[in-house]
Order: sequence, then C-alpha cells, then structure tokens
Amino acid sequence: MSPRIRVALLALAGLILLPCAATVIAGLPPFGATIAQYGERINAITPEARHVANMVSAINFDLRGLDTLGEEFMLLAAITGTVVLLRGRRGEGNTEHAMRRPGRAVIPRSEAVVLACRIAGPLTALFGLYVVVHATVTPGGGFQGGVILASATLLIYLGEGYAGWRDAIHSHWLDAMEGGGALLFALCGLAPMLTGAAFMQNVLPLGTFRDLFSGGLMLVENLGVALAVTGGFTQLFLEFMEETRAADEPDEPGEESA
Amino acid sequence: MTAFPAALLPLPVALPLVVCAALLATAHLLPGRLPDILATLAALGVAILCGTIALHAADGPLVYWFGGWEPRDGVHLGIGFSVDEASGWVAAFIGLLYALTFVFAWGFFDRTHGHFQILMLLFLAAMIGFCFTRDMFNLFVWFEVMSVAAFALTAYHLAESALAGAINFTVVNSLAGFLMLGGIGLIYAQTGTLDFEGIAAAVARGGRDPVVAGAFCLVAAALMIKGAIVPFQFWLADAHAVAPSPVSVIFSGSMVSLGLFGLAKVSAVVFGASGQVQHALPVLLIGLGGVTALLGGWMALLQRHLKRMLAFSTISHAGIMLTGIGALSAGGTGGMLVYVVGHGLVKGALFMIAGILLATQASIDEIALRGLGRGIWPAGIAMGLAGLLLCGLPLGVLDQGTRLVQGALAQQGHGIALAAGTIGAALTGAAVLRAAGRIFLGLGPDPGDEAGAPSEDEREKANRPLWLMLGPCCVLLALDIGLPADLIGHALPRAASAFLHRPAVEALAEGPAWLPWASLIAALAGAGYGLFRKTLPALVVRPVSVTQSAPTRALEVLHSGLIGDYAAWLAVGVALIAAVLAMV
Amino acid sequence: MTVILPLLFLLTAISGTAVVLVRDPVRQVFAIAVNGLVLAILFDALQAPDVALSELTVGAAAVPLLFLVALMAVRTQPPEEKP
Amino acid sequence: MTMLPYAVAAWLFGIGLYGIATSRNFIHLVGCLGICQSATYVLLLGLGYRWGSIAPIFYDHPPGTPAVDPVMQALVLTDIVVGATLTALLLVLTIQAYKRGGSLDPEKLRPMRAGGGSRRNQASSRADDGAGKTS
Repeated sequence: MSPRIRVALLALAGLILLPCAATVIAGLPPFGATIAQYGERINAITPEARHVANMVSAINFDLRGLDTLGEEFMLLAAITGTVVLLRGRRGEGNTEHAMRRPGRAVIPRSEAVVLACRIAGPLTALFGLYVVVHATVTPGGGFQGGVILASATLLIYLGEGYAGWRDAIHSHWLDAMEGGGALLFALCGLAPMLTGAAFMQNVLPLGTFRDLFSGGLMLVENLGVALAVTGGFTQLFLEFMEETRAADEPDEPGEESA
Repeated sequence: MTAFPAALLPLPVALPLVVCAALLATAHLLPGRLPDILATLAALGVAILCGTIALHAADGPLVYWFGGWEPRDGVHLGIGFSVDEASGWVAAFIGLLYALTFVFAWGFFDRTHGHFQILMLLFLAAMIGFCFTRDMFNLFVWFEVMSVAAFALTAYHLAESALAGAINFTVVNSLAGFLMLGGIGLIYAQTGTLDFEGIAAAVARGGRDPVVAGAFCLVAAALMIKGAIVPFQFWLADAHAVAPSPVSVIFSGSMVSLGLFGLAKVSAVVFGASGQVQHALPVLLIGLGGVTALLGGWMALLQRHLKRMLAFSTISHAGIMLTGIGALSAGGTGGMLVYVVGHGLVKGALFMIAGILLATQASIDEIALRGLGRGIWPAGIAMGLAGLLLCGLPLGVLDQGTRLVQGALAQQGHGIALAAGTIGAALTGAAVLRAAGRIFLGLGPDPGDEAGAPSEDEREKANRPLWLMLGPCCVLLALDIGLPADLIGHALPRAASAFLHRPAVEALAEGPAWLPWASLIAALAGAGYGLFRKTLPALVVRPVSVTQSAPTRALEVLHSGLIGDYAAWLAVGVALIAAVLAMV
Repeated sequence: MTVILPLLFLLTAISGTAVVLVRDPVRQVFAIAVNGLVLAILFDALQAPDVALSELTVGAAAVPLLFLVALMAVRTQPPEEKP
Repeated sequence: MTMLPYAVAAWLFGIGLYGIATSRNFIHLVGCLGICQSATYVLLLGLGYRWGSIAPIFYDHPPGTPAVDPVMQALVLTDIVVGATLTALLLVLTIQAYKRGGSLDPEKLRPMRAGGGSRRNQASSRADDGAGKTS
C-alpha cells in the first residue's frame, strides 16, 4: 500500500469517526462539572477508614492494590524482557563485571563535573528517599521515589564514568532488589490470608492521621514498590548504557560518555 | 471472613506471581533445571486450583473482594473477582496448557537464568486474572501485563524477522491498550463505577447513550485486536510465525481466544442492558467473524512457512468463535467457550509439531521439508490427526464446540456465517493436511525453487529427545478426543447461562450432523488438490488457478508487514464498529 | 485558573503535534521532553500532583533519556551489514 | 471550554496515529505512540477534574474539602508505568532490529514474507557469518 493510499484510508476513517467522536463528547458531562460517585465516596470515607491523607496512595496500595500488584509485575516483565533482548547477542553470562574493552580510552572528566555529580547524586538519592517514605501523606510514593533513586545511581555514571558505575552496581543485586520488592508486595497480599482476612487486607495498626507512619500495610507495600522500581529502573538504565558502548571498535574513543 | 471456596480465588493469580518474583530474585543462585521444574509445578498448581474453583462455582458464581472492601451502600469500593463455572474451566485449561508447554520447552533455551520461565509465569498470572476479574480497570491491567510479557517473548530469538514482527505486534497491541483505557475512562465517567455489575446497572438505568456506545466501541476494538479479527488481524501472522514455538503454542492456544473470551464477557455482562450495543452486536460480530474465517483460511492455504500457515489458521478459527458470540445466545456463547478449549488443544499440538520439525529437521518450510518427516513418523500421525480435527472430524471437544456454534447460528438463520465458518475450517484443515502429506509422506511435486524458503536463523535447539517434545503434543490431542462429551454437554447449558448472567436454559441445539463431514471432505479435497495438482487434468486445474490468482495477489499486497498500513487498518476497523453502532 | 487551564490544554495539543511532526529523531527527543514537561504542568494544574510527579520523572526525564541512549546506540554501533 | 479537554485528547490520539501511519523511522514512531498514550492521560484526568476542588490529599486541608477524583489519578499513574515499560521495550526492539537489519525504516525492515522478503532474509543470515549484504 503506498503512503498516499494509506493516508487516504486514515482520512476516510477519520471522517467517519469525527461525527461519532463529536456525539460522544457532547454526551459527556461538561469539563469540571462533577466527579464520579466512586471517587467522591473514596474521598469521603478513606481518611477515616485508613488514616491516610493521600487518597491516590490509598487507592494504589489499599482499595485497588491488586491493580498496583499487576502494574509492578508488568514493570518486572518489561525489564526482564529488556534484559533478555539486550543481552541476547552480548551473551547472558557476561554481565556480572564491566566489559572493559582493550584500547578503550578512559575519557578524562573535568573536576567540576565529577564534583557536581558527587554532590548531586546523594542529594537526589535523599530526595528520592523522602518521596518514598512520604507516600501516605504527601504526593509521591514508591514508584516516583524509585525512579528518582534510580536516576541518582545514573549520576554515578556521569560522575565516575562507566567502569566506576559497573563496579558500584551489580546486575544480580538489581535482580534481587527487583524480584525481592515484587515478592514483598505479593506476600503483603498473601500474608493477611493466613490470619483469615482477605487478600491484601490492611491488618496492621493504621497509625495516626497525617503521620509519616500511617496506613498500616500500605507502608510495607510502598517499600516493596520502591525496591522493585529502584532495582528495575536502574537495571533498565544499566542495560541501555551498555548498549551505547561500541562492541567491536577499539579504535573509536567513546564519544557517548561526553 | 470469607468462605472456603471463595478464599481460593486470589491464589491462582498469586501463585505464579510469587514463584516468578522468587525466581527473579534468586535466579543466579539456582541450579540449571530448577526453574523448569518450578514453573511446571506452578502451572500445574494453577490448573488444579482453577479446576477446584470451577467445581465449586457450579452452583453459582464465586465472588471475592480484595482487601476486604466489600460494596457498601451499593457503591463498589474495591476490586472483585467473580468466577462462574465457565471462566473457571477456561482458566484451568490455560493452566494445563502452560504446564504442558513448560514440559515441551524443557531445555529449549540455554542459560536463560529462568528469564523465559519468569515471563511465561507472568503471562499465565495475567491470563488467569483476566478470566476472573469483575472490574474494568483491573481487566485492563491484566490485558497490559499479558501484552508486555507477550512482546518480550515474541522477540526472544532476536532474529531480524522476529524483531520486525515483535515491533508490529507491540505497536498494534499498545494501541489496543490505549483504546481500551479510553473506553474505560468514558464508561467510568458516565456510570461512576468500575465494577462490571455496577456499570451494567447504571447502563440499564441510562437508556440510549452515545457515551456508552462509544465506550463499547473502544473496548470492543481493543479486544478484537487481541482476538485478531479482520481488519485488526495483521499483527498476528507476523508475531506468531516468528515467536519461539513454545510461545506460539500459548499465543495461538490461549492469548487470541482470551481476547474473544473477554469480548464475550464484556458485551454480555457489562453492556448487556444497552439496547444499542445488543442490536449492533449480531451484525457486527457475525459479519466480521465470517469475513475473518474466510480470509484466515484462504491465507493459510497460501502459506508454505508452517508456523505462518498455523497463524492464519488461528485467525480463521478466531472468526468462527466470533460468529459464536454474535449469535447472542447461550448456545452460541457456550459453543464458543467449548471451542476455545478444543481449538487451544488442537492448535497447541500443531504448533508443537512445527517446533519439533524446526528442532529435528532445522526447517519450517513445507516444500523444503518434503519427505523429510518420515524418520519421525509419530509426529506425522499426530499432525494428520490434528489436521483432521481442525477441519471438523466429528470427534472430541473441538467438534463439540463447532457443532454448538453451528447449532446456534442455524437456529437464528445466519446461513452465510454458517457457510463461512465451515469453509474457513475446511480451508485451514486443507492447508494442514497438505503440509502433513508433503512432509511426512513425501507427496506432491518438488518445485525445487528456493524462493520463499525461510532463513537459516530460524533453527531451534535440536538436542532434545523426540519423546519429550512429542509427549505434551500427544497429551493435548488425547485431551481433545478424550474429554467426556457427556459431562461437558450436561454442564454447559447451566455454565453458559451463568457466564452470560441469564436465566438457565434446558438444552443447547447442535448443528446439522452432515456439516462436519462436508467440511472434512472439502478439506481432504483441498489438500489433495494442493498435492496432486500436476497429475490432475487441465480442465480441473485451469479454472481453479484463474479464480485463485487475483484475490491471492490482492491479499498478499494487503499483508504488507508495514506498521503504517496496520495503523491505517486499525482506524478503519474502529470506524467500522462506530458506524455500525451509530446506525442501529 | 479559568484562563490557565485552556491554555495548558492547547499547549499540550501543540507540543504533542510537534512530537509527531518533527521527523528527525534527534530533534524529536527534545520535543518529547518538552511535551512531558507540559503534561506535568497540566497535571499539576488539574490538581493531580502525584501524577505530575510521575510524569516529570518518567515522561520528562527517564523516557527522553532512553530515547537519547537509543539514538546513541544506533549511531555508535554500525549495523552488522551496511544497507 | 467545556469540551476542550476531550477534543484535545481525541486530537492527540488522531495525530499520534497519523504519525505512526506515516513514520519512516522506528524511533520517531515510538515517540508518536507516546503521543497516542498521552491522549489517554488527558482524557482521564479531564474527566476526573472538578472546578474549585483541591487535590485529593488531605494534608493541608481537612478531610471533607471537595477534592477531584482520586480514582482517575490512580488509573493514570498505572498508565504512566505502562507507557514507560512500552517505550523501553520498543526502543530495545528497535535497537536490535537496527543491528540486524541495518535500517530504522519500517519499509526496509519487514517481517518475514514469502517470496520477496526471503532473499533479504537469506542475505541477513549470511551476514551473520561476516559476509556483506549485497542488495
């Protein structure tokens, strides 16, 4: 099919869909007029029922915790898939240690960059931890904090260079973190069943409203998510960075590290 | 808190998830074959759990609320699982298929660190969750987990064609996910809940509503993309043909039919009270299903790449399942559910045979393999039997499903859909039988040209014993033939009615008894024509090849492998559904 | 507020269109990052700080980074055969 | 204004689909797919908004203050994770496809086809042994 026919086909479909979409949009409640009964109800009862301030976290970790469980394992699937697909040709075995290519020049970094990264790295990590632990009271949570933590490790790459990064971070630890975090979350679901409660029922003491340690089981689940996301995203960055290293051209200094 | 059988409901999802997380965390410590053993046991465990649940669900659906968030004052606060008998048995079948696939894939991958098993177990958990859930967004989550695991598994071989096929698969199915989420957003905004029953009640109160129709259009398009219905079918042949054989078994045996299973559930349970949707469904599903059955069958006949042939055959059978749903009766849907199981068993066995040929003969090309299968004749018997079952040999589960679907269609006077389904099944059967005759009996001419021969890098690992690979395949076929038809026939009217949330019916009609035989004879004639074309008189051959060539060329141009084309067809398909919905 | 929100919606539409119409992948990465940033601001204006934070970390930082790395990988590693 | 967010969502999906249909570079195509996905974010959050409401976090405001719909936000959070995973996977597939096929153009990098595609496949399998591609 030539591109022109393809665009014509698309335009034809668009022409049919346009009035349909207009009818649907006209049937929707006007923007900003009202919110759904479900959300209203959750806003009304959850602060009292679960002692948490952040409704989104309450939904993610308690009311609709199963969705987050699925989401966490989706991330696990994607990262496992990425690892499988990227390591395929490199060989799965040789990821334990950095592949030091002979003749590969070590690019000198300016003192300023190294210093900036050494300062920014821990600060970013601190911020990530802050976001993680405040899941139930302020915006943020395990997922957002985990991504920030993973990018903090990325600053090691900028500051210390590739070899330093690979020395600091081992692939197996990341696997263990990722799998362990996901396992922790799944066990949070199963453990209450031992006491006769439902899957993922919040059986721990709930703590006080607006306190850092409020929400009971949500805190543990949040920790699991943070672990899994930190491990997963670091693994993702690691595998992608590995890909930028030219495999067989020792005479080519890696401009990618600039 | 919860009664005994209902408390089992989260376990079939949680078990594979726990095993796969533990595998990932400790993969580098585990000895070689432990992941294989664990994965097989986990899948078996899931099958047993689902079977137990299905047995308990015979009296009425089991309901389970996660986190103990039971509905309060009519508002559904948490996520629920609701398992009727039919969903439970379909889930049990999926667990069993995985267990056999794990056995088939024993030693398939070197040095995997359990990655293959991890992805497959996730895939399994997502499918079970998809079968059990009663929450729209949860359905989406499992849909996406299923997709993501499938994307990674497709490209496992990292060959060029596998990668291109995986990209097409990923892009099209991601778009399906977005469409579905858009539909869920619309229906949630309109009804204020995500629970199936809650939405159904709100839809029943609302009357004719364009938003509900729009939501259905988007969700149905997404599920039809998963189910490879024309004009969304393009990704399937690209992906199934290139995925590793054990993965193809799962794709064709359960993933595609699960998309249609979801469609049947959503259109009956969630949108059952929307008159607009219910009026549009027969036209839409039976029309699209008939076209799909014919197109898939025709394309299958044209292929010489075995796995691609089987992939198109899956498209054809998906079309037949869709016509079953389109009958909108307990008979049609019940027949479709039985068909899902029977088709999964037979098609899984066929993909395993293709995998055996790839492993032992290092080729997947029908022509190149001519006569090479004689050394592994047991596989030939299995393939011949599977081909006969595929086109309608009146024996076993697949045949029972076919006859129920045909009965429902005949009852409602959908003669054209009936004919399309029969011809589609005959065409795919003819393709498989032709290939079996050529490979295992050495029949047919040897053209000797190399054009169209699959590339070398499609070889699969060879050093596995034949019995290990053939065993699961024979078990699948034995199950298809051996499952007691009386028990299924006895339980089905009740199970199908519960699945559709309708009052129970007494008995289900079956199609005319001569129809499977007609299909079988047509398939044998087609296979014979393919094999002995050279020896037939020109009087027969010429008109056939004249009528063949033009549509064949057109179809091959359509299946271009270009993702841009697929995106355009996707838009056309959504527009088609929207137009039908707007017109009723 | 009544002025800012429509403006942000329009800005989202424009930056999204830009991502599609910028055909050069290297420049597209910047369009993607800008689009992620605009979305994050829009989400914050829509009273969704949780989502805004995710979009900021994922859509405006992590995803463009992955795109950049992919581009570098494609550039530094010539394919196994020349087209 | 009452319809603008939904119209923007529809526009984003349409333009993204147009981009996918006409893209000649897989990396560009992945970006377009991201735009299709951002349409769902905009739609969901637009549907969950209410004028004059606070964010659903009762830290600075007492519980009971009118807040926007937290469910939509939770859904979008999940959706963002989906987006990140899909982007990563697709980019990996693209990188690998480029290494095998030598192109980022969908027209040049098709899945296996009978007839025309096969010669290319054979050439690429030869290339694995180090021989150059001739076509």
